[in-house]
Amino acid sequence: MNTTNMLLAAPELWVLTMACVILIVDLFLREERRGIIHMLAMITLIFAAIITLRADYLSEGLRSATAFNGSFIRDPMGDVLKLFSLFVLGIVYIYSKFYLRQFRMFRADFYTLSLFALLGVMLLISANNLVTIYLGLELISLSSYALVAFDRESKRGSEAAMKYFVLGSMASGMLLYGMSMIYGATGSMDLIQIADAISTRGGDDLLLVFGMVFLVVGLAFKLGVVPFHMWIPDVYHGAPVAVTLFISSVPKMAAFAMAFRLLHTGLGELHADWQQMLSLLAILSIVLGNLAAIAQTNIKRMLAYSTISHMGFVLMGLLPGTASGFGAGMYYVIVYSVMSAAGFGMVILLSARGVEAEQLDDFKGLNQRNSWYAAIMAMVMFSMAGVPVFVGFFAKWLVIKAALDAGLVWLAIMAVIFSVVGAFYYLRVVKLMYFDEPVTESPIEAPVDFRAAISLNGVMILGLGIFSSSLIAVCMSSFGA
Amino acid sequence: MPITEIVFYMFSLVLVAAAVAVITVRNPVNAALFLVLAFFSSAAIWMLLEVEFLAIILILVYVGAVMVLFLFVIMMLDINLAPMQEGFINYLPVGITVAVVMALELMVVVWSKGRFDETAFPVPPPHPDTYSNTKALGELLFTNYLLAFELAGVILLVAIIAAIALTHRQRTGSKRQNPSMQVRVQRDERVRLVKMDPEPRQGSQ
Amino acid sequence: MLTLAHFLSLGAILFCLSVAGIFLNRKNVIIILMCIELMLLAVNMNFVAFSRFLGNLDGQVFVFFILTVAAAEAAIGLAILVVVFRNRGTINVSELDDLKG
Amino acid sequence: MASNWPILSILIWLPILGGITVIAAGAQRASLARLLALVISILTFVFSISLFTSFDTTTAAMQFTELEPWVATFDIFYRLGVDGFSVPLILLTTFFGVLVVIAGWEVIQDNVHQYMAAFLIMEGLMVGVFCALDAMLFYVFFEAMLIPMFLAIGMWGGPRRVYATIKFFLYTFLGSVFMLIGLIYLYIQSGTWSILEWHQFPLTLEVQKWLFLGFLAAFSVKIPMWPVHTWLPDAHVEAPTGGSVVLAAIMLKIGGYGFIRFSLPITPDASAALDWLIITLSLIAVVYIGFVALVQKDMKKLIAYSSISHMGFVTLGLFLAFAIFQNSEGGRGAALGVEGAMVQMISHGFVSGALFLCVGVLYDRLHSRMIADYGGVANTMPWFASFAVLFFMANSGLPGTSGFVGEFMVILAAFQANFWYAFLAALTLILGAAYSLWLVKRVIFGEVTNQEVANLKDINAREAFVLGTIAVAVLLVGLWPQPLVELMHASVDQLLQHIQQPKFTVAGI
Amino acid sequence: MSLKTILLLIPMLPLAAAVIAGLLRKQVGRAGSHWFAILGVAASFFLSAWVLYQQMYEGLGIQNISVYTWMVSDGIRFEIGFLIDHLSVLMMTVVSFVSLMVHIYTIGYMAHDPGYQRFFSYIALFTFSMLMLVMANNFLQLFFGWEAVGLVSYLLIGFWFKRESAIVAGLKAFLVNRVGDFGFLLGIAAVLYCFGSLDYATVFAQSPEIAGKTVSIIPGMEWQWITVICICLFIGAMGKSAQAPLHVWLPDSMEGPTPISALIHAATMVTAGIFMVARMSPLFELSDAALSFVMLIGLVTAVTMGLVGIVQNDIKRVIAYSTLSQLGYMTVALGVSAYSAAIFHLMTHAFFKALLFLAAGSVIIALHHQQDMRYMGGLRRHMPATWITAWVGTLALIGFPFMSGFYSKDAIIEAVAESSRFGADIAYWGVLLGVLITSFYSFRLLYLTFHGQPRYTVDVGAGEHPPDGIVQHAPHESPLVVTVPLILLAIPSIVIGYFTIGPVLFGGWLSDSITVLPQNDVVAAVGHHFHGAQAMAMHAIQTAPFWLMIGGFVLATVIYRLRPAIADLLQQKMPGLHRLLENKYYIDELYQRIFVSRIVSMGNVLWKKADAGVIDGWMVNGSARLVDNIAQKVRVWQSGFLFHYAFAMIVGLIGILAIWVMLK
Repeated sequence: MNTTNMLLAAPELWVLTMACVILIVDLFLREERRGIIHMLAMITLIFAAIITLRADYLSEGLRSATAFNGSFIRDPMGDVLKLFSLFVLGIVYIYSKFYLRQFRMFRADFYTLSLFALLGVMLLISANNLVTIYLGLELISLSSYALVAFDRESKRGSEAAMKYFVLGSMASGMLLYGMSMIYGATGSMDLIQIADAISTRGGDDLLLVFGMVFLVVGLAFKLGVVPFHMWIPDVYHGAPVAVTLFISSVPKMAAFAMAFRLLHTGLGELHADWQQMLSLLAILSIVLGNLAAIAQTNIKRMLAYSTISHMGFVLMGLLPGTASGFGAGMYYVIVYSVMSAAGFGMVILLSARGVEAEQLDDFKGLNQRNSWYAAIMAMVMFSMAGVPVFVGFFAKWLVIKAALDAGLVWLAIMAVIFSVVGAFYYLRVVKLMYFDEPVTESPIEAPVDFRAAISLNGVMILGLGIFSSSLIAVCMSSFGA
Repeated sequence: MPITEIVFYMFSLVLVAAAVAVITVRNPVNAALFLVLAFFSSAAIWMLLEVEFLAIILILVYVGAVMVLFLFVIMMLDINLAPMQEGFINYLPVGITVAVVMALELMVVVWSKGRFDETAFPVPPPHPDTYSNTKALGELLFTNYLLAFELAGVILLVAIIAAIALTHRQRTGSKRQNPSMQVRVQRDERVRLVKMDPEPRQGSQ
Repeated sequence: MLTLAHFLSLGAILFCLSVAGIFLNRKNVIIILMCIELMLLAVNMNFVAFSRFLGNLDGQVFVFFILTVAAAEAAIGLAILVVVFRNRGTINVSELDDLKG
Repeated sequence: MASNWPILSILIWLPILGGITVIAAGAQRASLARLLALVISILTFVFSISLFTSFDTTTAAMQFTELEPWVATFDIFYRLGVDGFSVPLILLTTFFGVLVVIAGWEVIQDNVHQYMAAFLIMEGLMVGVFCALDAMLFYVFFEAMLIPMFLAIGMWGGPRRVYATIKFFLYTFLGSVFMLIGLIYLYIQSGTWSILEWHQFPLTLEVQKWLFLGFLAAFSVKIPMWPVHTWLPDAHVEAPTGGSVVLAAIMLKIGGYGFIRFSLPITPDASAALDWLIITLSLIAVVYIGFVALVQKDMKKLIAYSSISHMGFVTLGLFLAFAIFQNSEGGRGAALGVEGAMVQMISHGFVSGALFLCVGVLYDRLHSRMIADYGGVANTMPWFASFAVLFFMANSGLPGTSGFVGEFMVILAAFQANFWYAFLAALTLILGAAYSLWLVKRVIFGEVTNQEVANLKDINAREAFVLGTIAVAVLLVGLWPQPLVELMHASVDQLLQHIQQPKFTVAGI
Repeated sequence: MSLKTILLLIPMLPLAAAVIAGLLRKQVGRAGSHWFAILGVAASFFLSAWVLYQQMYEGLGIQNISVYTWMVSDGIRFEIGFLIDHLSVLMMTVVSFVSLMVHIYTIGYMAHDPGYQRFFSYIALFTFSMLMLVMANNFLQLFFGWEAVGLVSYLLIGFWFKRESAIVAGLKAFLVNRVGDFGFLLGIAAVLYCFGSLDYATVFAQSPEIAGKTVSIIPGMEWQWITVICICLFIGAMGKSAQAPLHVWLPDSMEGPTPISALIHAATMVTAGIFMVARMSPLFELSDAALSFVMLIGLVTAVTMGLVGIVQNDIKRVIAYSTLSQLGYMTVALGVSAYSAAIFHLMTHAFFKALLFLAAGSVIIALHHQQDMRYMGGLRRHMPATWITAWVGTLALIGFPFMSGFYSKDAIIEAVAESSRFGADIAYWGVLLGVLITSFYSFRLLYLTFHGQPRYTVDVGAGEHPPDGIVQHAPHESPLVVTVPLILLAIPSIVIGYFTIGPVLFGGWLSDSITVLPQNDVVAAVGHHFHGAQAMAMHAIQTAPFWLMIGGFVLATVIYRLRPAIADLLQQKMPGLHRLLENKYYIDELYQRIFVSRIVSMGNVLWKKADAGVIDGWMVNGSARLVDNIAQKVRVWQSGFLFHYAFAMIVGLIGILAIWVMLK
């Protein structure tokens, strides 16, 4: 290990440092000066992004570089995902500040915990051995459990946290069980050595498949894929919107990276097996997520079920096991994070003092109250439904293409049919906003940074669709496609 | 039967029995104590595997810290025991079935031919006396697993932050003294003059 | 002779018991937390056994981290438990069903 | 006008960007929004005329082509071009673009800016559909179009608008996603999204059949064919007048255009193998829907059903070719069928658009679409009655109006294929007249039935202008279709040449 | 002016007049509209006459002129153009002349109607359409004109659009015509199929080639192409010329104003079918089967419709049934290949039937729109000019020697007698019977209307719309604009036959446009006995038709003039027959039962059951309901209980393990 190696992890180290700094600074701040914490957090993100962008290893002509004895890897995929994590978290902070202030929860804990979660996300994205993966995952999970219960007075928040905690621990137990099997079969924790070991032993080993099943279950839980999805609706619903906003967006990118590392880098030889597994999980998610979402009246729950179906689509991207497939999955997960941030951002926007706008009916007549916000929400909904020109469409077609690349025509067909079913509940939101009369005439107010962020977020959904080329190219080239 | 096997089977039996007890007893305090028993038994089994450091850690960390925390919380929350486990019997068959099915599946893998027997994994020879499990582990920990070690530290930090953030609360009812305020106190803050209408004398009319 | 399979079986049985404990328990969340500890113990058993039989210390290092994390997890889990109890006055699992549908 | 302008891009983006500008005008400045919308739509129309005048009718090659990379990673290009099939439809689109703005001038009072913007954006997207030569670009326009229409129906529609508009959206969406799978499959096979290259791309019959069914799912819903037509009456009934007009006049044509651009040339052998299916469904549409139209009680519904019946002629005309090739030497009549289908599309655009405008005129005054609420309108609205009778006559295929030309051509072509095709198709002569004129009888003629009808005001200058313009177009096409038909000769000939070549033998598969 | 310009002007002038009168109705006013219309039609009449003159005396041969190319598709040129030969020029002249008369007459007849301009616009438009029809040089334009006259007919029948019966009649006329057009269009399509062109010249030139070519439309039955084409085309003619069973619209069309009945539903439009078949003689000649079919249809129409005429009370309806019957005669003539006889009868019929209608109209004006003959009688004293012209028309109609109708009808009867076509012998007896019937109902009409005692009373205070049998003012003779056309039409009704039978019928004048195979040429056979018009009339006294005509006269005189009681007696003696005739053989009711109500109920079934029920109800909304039901069920799985969630995870795990570990 040398300093150059250390520098590869500079963004993570920076975030860790700043998280601690914020922790300490908060001790000396009075209640009304908390804004400084927000500023510090934003600065953290901005500099982390800048540091990430430096990416010296690329200028040295390397496709990737490892540090800490191979337990940490920097590669373009990781960098892109980290950048988007930072970006989305930035948006999340802007939305959250407004929310937390309104609900009198504006405490530094939120920032420290979420920064630690971000650290976990970044490490998980870069994790290259089983131990780092597990620890990164736990860092995210533990921070998230605490964040879900962040509103200490909320009955629902604590219930959600409890469920999340128990199920999450169970899932990590399963993941660990799988890891132990993989370890037993290959004698190594390092993903690359695992891959080597498998290729020498041959990939048809029952033990490997056995271990892999547990790994996939752990992954599936993290992504929120049927039948390991049950935490998602309750947690999304129970947590404060700011937290839902966070856990629905940023950690998904890490989960995707983890899936890629585990399944491709580590278990690439077992592609045929995990392809079948993932296709089953994908279709279950798409079907069940879309169906259950229809019956919802609570927008947070609805978006939760929609997340489940989106994660099914992300899995579709992984199926072919090719560069373009992973690129598609990565694109999908990034796009999903951006859309999800915008969607929950709108929920925050509509929350009047002390009352969360979590019923679908709260969106009634939004167009008459403020047509720009209605337009943003409509774009989010159409994008999630996969209607072209919005970015969600491109994400969908890329993963459908991936499924077809893998020869899974039936899966593609089922997926599109259920995306039409899903379009129904997205349309219902549009219907409420545009076709119904508003229940309240109260104006929608938000600070300027919030307005700017949500506008940017909305415009991105359209802009990334119309000018989809660059992001797609970035995602594809991350995997060398 | 060599002594190691007797030890193994004995502690295994205790371990499994304790585990069964953990999930079946009514009283959480008892459950916690059974869990402690389970940890002790497994520590013993680990010793059998010459994993001394971890065996000790298991006792120290788990029994010494975690289980005490559990007991502390159980006591603190003062949970009533009256209607415990009433649904337990109804769901037992399903639960047992599922658990057995799962165990069977695992066993099939574990006992599948030539998989984990001595041919595939020959019993390793005992370590020489000079071997220090702790030292070997330490070397590994601070070289290869430095990042993980640091991460583990962060995780513990997060646990602290989280625990405080969730449970620490300012007591609104508590009374405190502020000496500087006491010194700077003004007359108006101490004495309040109240103007009142004279009370009409009773029975004057 | 004690083979790896014996230890793995022990791990497997513990694992199954802990899992069964989680969904059989209808009343007390705290038991569930204990089941989780049990589950981690099962996993640790696996790692330790593998580590020993492979002659490879990585597994033991992993166990070390798992123990650390398990401690952190227990802390957070219990903190959440306390919050739940404060808000609802109960930690009865079957009463934790405000969120559903 | 400079010939090197990217005229197709202008036609697409001018209305779309214009629409966004109109939105920017805001809810308060309704008259500004109207004016802006009018100017933009007229400008677009003017540009489209220059497209018409400088179009070279002698070649079947794509003209005014544009090519820019879009998503280079996946070979998606911003690839535009027009041929004899697109130009008439583009003209129709821009023509109605203007009329819809005028028609909504006073009628729409709420959210004027959004209304105008929705229609402008829709116009741009529809032009885009007709120009796109890249399948992904096509699909994007094809789908994106649904959004403004969804909003238009839902926001300014009738009482059951929500049901109607969601039904419309989901129906169409469901159809098109199957096509999407087909398109992606084609891309994976061929490595390009260029529709023209796909035309030449060899495919086995088996694959062609599946692709054909995928295309069919999208286009049959759009056009719509029996039995996937039931969204149309609902959507039409509930849509605001402008929505019905655009839906009937242009959106349905996209289905027909899709058959021409995709199904026939990309999967010619499957088309030949499955032409019986299309022909059967078309004939069912013509006859069955004719009967259904007859008993409608709601004017818009009646016109909607009549649209379905008329669109049956389009699909019939397009898919007759294969039977004709078998039946008559030299394939005489095949071109007649295809051109007839095209003419039918254009004509139906005019006629049904005009009819919906007519119903709109009545609806604006009486707020009812039910036939029973009217009677003797001719007494109080003589000018309106004249227009309405003209358009209904055109709807029933009276020679001299555009409605006749397409039907005539298709029936002639159908006879070349099979006597019974022609026989069933010609039944529309009777059914079309029956439902059109029965409606006229009940609504326009007779004594004034109630006080509300007695108080009706005849059409004003704005309405007269709109209806008059279409009337001129209807008569013009009816009396001299040559300029219209001439546009497409080269393209039709090429298409027919093309679909006679089996694709799978090219590859030796 | 070139010939083409002149020919163009012939239809265009009425069209221009129609447009002016229609669109600028406010600007030109009432007088303006009739002046424009009359001048336009007059000009086209004179131009037609000029062309006729050119053809008769200046040797202007057949002109086949293309005006413009309507469309080129698939290499087939669809042209708009004129074929000017003796047939078309004859039709043009007759049409424009009768139309001119009707225009003038209308000034009087419609004097007080609020839709005055509209009316002129329509009839000018009609003149245009009819001229386009007869001048056509191709099937497309023929169909154009064909439908256009149908349209105007529809508009004019429903001219008084407030009257329910009028608009229903218009609708009925249009739809029944559409049934015919349905066949006609198929015929045209068949022509295109067989000949690859729609030009008369091309088609007729190739027509012999397809003789013998067959088609099997219904599997197992081979039909001659030519027969299929001819029957399809003739179905069109049946609609337009109101041949049984598509005749039902014509009597109802009498709801229109009387000038229309004269012009469209007697003189011109209804004869379009006859004209068309004559025009298509090169095709029809090739198919004996088709011609037999034509003849039988004509025969049935001629006889049965005449019988209905006997019992009608509405004066216009009597004439309408008479028209049907006479059209039947023409059709019979076509059926025996006596095309020129049919055209000849068409021409004479145009004059005298227009005359009769206009006379009836004159009576109707006099009686304030009373059309029921039961409330007429003795009008000859009040309106002598009408009375006399009506007599002229009647005599022409019944075929009294020297009158125009005599020549044409006698020629037809003779031709049928000569024919050896299948069914011609029955036809002969039929047409003879027809003479008796014609004579009977014609005199019945005359007697009931003009003779005997008035059956109405004059009551000055009766008000605007008095009940039947009461009029507000005493009837008086109509103004000059009405009587002058009557007189102008009476003249040709008397003389035209006498002067033209020689050249038109036997002089081969129409041979440039009509093709008759030598073995079918019955007219030529009749011509062998023809020794001049006078001789023919003289000879008539020795023939059966004359005596049958006299018989009809006598019967009518006895029953309606001398012994009115007999009529009632007959009615009581034969109630069944009377009811049958009075209800027009119940054909309307039959159609109502079979088609109209069936179609409506079928529409309802398809709509409510199939469309709304199966497709929408089950498939569309059904799948939506299904999805919703499943969604509600799926939602329940999310029970909120932690142990369920955990259980689901375990089951998932076990499931995946089972699939991938156990099954491998």
